[in-house]
Amino acid sequence: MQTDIEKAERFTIPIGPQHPALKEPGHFSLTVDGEIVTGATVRLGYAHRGIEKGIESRNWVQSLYMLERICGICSHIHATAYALGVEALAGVQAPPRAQAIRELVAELERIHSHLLWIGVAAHEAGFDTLFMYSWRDRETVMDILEGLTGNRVNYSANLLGGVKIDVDDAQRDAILRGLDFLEGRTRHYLDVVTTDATFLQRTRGVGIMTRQQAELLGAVGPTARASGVERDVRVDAPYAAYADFPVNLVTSTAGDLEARFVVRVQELFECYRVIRVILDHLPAGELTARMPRRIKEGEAISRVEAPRGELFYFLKSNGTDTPERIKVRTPTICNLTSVIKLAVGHQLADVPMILAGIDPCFSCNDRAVIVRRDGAAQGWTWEQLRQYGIETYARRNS
Amino acid sequence: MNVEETLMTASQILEGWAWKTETTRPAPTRIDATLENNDDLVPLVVALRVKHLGYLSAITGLDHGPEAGFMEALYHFSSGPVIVTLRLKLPREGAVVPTLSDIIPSAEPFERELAEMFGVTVVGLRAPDHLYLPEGWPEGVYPLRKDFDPGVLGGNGHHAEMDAW
Amino acid sequence: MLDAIRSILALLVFPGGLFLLILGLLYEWIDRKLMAQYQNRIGPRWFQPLADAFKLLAKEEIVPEGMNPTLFVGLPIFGLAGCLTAALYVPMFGLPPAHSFPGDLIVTLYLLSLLTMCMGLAGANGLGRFSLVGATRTLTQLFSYEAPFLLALLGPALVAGSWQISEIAAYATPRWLILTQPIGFVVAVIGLMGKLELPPFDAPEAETEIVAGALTEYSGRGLALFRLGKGAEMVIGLTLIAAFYLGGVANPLFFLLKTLGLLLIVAGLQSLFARLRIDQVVGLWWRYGVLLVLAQWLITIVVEGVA
Amino acid sequence: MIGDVTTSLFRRPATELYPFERREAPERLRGLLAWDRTNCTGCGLCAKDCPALAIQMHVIDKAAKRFVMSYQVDQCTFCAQCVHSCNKGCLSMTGEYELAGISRPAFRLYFGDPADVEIVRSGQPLGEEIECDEEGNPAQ
Repeated sequence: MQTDIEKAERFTIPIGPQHPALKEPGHFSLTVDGEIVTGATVRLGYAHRGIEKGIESRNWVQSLYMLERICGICSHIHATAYALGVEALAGVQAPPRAQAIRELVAELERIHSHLLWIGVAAHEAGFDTLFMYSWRDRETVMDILEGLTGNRVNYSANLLGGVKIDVDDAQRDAILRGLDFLEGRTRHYLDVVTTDATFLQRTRGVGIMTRQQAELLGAVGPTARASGVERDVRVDAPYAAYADFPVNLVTSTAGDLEARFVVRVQELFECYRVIRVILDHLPAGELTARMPRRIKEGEAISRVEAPRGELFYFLKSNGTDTPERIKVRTPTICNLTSVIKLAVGHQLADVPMILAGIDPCFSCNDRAVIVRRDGAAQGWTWEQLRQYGIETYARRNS
Repeated sequence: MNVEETLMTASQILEGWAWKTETTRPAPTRIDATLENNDDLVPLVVALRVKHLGYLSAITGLDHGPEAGFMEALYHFSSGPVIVTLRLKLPREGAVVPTLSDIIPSAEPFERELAEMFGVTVVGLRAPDHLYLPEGWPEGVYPLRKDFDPGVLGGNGHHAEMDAW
Repeated sequence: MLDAIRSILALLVFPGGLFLLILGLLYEWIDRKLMAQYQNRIGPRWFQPLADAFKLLAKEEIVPEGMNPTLFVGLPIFGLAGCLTAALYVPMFGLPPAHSFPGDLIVTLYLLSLLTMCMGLAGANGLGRFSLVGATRTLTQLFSYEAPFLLALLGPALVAGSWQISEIAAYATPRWLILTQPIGFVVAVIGLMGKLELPPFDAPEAETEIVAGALTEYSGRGLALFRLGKGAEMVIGLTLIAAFYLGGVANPLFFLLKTLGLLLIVAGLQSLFARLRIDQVVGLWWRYGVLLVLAQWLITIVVEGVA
Repeated sequence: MIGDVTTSLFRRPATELYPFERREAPERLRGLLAWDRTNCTGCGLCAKDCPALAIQMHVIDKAAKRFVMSYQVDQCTFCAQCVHSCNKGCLSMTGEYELAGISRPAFRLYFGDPADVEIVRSGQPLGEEIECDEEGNPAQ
């Protein structure tokens, strides 16, 4: 029960939907007492694009590209999850070389994602130099991906039943060269995030999530692994070529922001290792298997490990060339629950860091519904806005 | 627990206990269990938790359309490679499910999504307001149902405008 | 009559006024360019700060609801005026100060703080949450670095035996006090960074938490004036430290060399550290800053006594 | 970090001043679409699979193999699905990537015989669409 005075004294700081700390729109409402956060709520949906609904009017092939565009950073992993699911539905197995290339691109993408995250998190901590350096080095892996797949962001490496691209010797050399450079830089970043005094002040002991909390709150991916939860789909339920080219689990028990940095940076080393193994033992053979245009009736579940954690796809086919229902559960929605709980009791200054610590991806989250911005459902039409502008100025000038 | 043991425990819980379920095995590592009585959901989930059988991966809403006349809510629990799916059959009008968020806090966003996208009332949800849909979204319009008509939103489609340009 | 004209010229053209504003913009550009270079970027072109200032001056100024309009318009002017007045007592561009009287060091430092005070008040003058939090932080930070910074600049005054800037500068000209008072120099440089709210002391305007801090609600002219004031403050601060610790700024060449050298160090420090939280800033200054300066004083006094 | 920062002081910035400095596009870059109509059967699989609906296949005369392909550049997502959907190898992606423009009509490209393109542009009635099997061979 709150008295009126208590209500009046509550000071609410809105973070988002437009806020420099958020590169994507989400709305967090923080109640603060001085600099200490006493409550937090979240509201999503500012980046809804109606993808799940949109799939219902596209064929299986077109859906691949629609789903790939759920997220700009982990585009390949979305396409992989979908392609694996459709292949399971159709009873088609992609050739081993294709599976290995899928894993290769997925790990390159993970490098890209983690380097990007280091930069974003450093920026939230006000450490712009680290931000600039890590994004500069990220260019290397983006160049690799561009050379390999032909595009820098939405790689479109997947086809239903295989992959589009092959790895030849020139590509192999380019990747290995890039990895050598990145490995040296990553060692440097590991050094920075574990020894830089000002940075540690912002990360060590901040936002601690214990193992029990992580399990209870349903955290996934590096966020959970930094709290000692041994959960990684690549290890638990190997998909694509992960059974042939396994990765090692990276965990930490500290559970604070520093641990989340360390886990992600050490995962980078794991990426470099497994990419080198794949390149050395790439299976020979075809790149694609034949895929029917109509997928037989059935349901399939496809789980993969995106850079941010477990990505869950549920697919249902009704025997036509159009999916009946595709459900996408992205890792960020699991981790966001943890942020809300963790923020309470911290300094306001730590909230952007804690938020960044889970590597949130709002466009991943928001995907389910058609909302036209010019519709009556939300916002104004251009004409209304123009009219409003005219009236406002007329009022002011009179 | 290895895969075999997990599957065994799961079938025991689903088939051998007090509730009635209909289980199928759509894939080697998957168990689908359709609950005959939706009130069994909470005790069944508690049983799964007690036996440490996985974590809640997702809740899928599934509308079978006006002809079939029913919807489904699918609760996916993952444990290693094993996925146990609890299926609830729901009517298209007045569907009610109990909340899991008291047992599993992470169920909250999934349940809110289920509620606003399919019009399923989740009893006991602490924050039943919209998570994704905008303020002022029309009452009783559930976008992921098969018979959803985007026209109710009154959008005039900006494509016509763009083509003129 | 002639005297009055000279005074007005001094205030409006040189060393205060126009000259200082342009020099401030120039130094702001150099600082940004150096930061960019340290971060392996290209950085802005030379006229960027000037273009920003012109753009802001030309823009409509929006007075948000709930603000006191007089204060809203008056505070930036007041702050900038403080900065320009402070320039009169400083050996700007290697030339002797336009005005000078015993104890003008204290007056100059307080005139400089006026800008920060005005920014804090400007943030507190309104309902914007980000500005309020920013204002609290600005003023908190002011009270934490002010004492050590002042004490660090009084170190040279102590050995010079005067609190008059021109006399201290004259005393320090052949002597590089950085050699005898290294701790004081370090505290003064870092104190200046705190005063200018440069990283890692930019918690009051931490964009990832509170958008632009106290100045969030400002647009147009007010923002331009505050930014010009910041630039002027930077030039004056650098001049003071160069004059006191780096062997004086007896001619324009030395002035440029020494202040730019200092700026190189300041930019380097900016790019080296992550932002400190406001509680960490306060802790840093009161726990270490003040103690270090006092230790420096003790050493100076003892050495002076022995000599 | 100190080492990094000081060496950066003497290094060339990593940023490139496009368009003054142009990087060479990688060999596999997926740029503007190109159509080679010698083998085209007009099956329209490319149009069917295009996720962005950027391709339309206009059949003018089935027997004489007179086809026009229209391609909306600003809708294309450069995913290269059409290249892989085409069983006859008619489509390829070029390295042309500087595609910005200021008017929408300029983004509509027609591939085909100039006389046929004129027919499509003028909006004259066209021949019927071709029914084909999954291989892209016209059904008999």
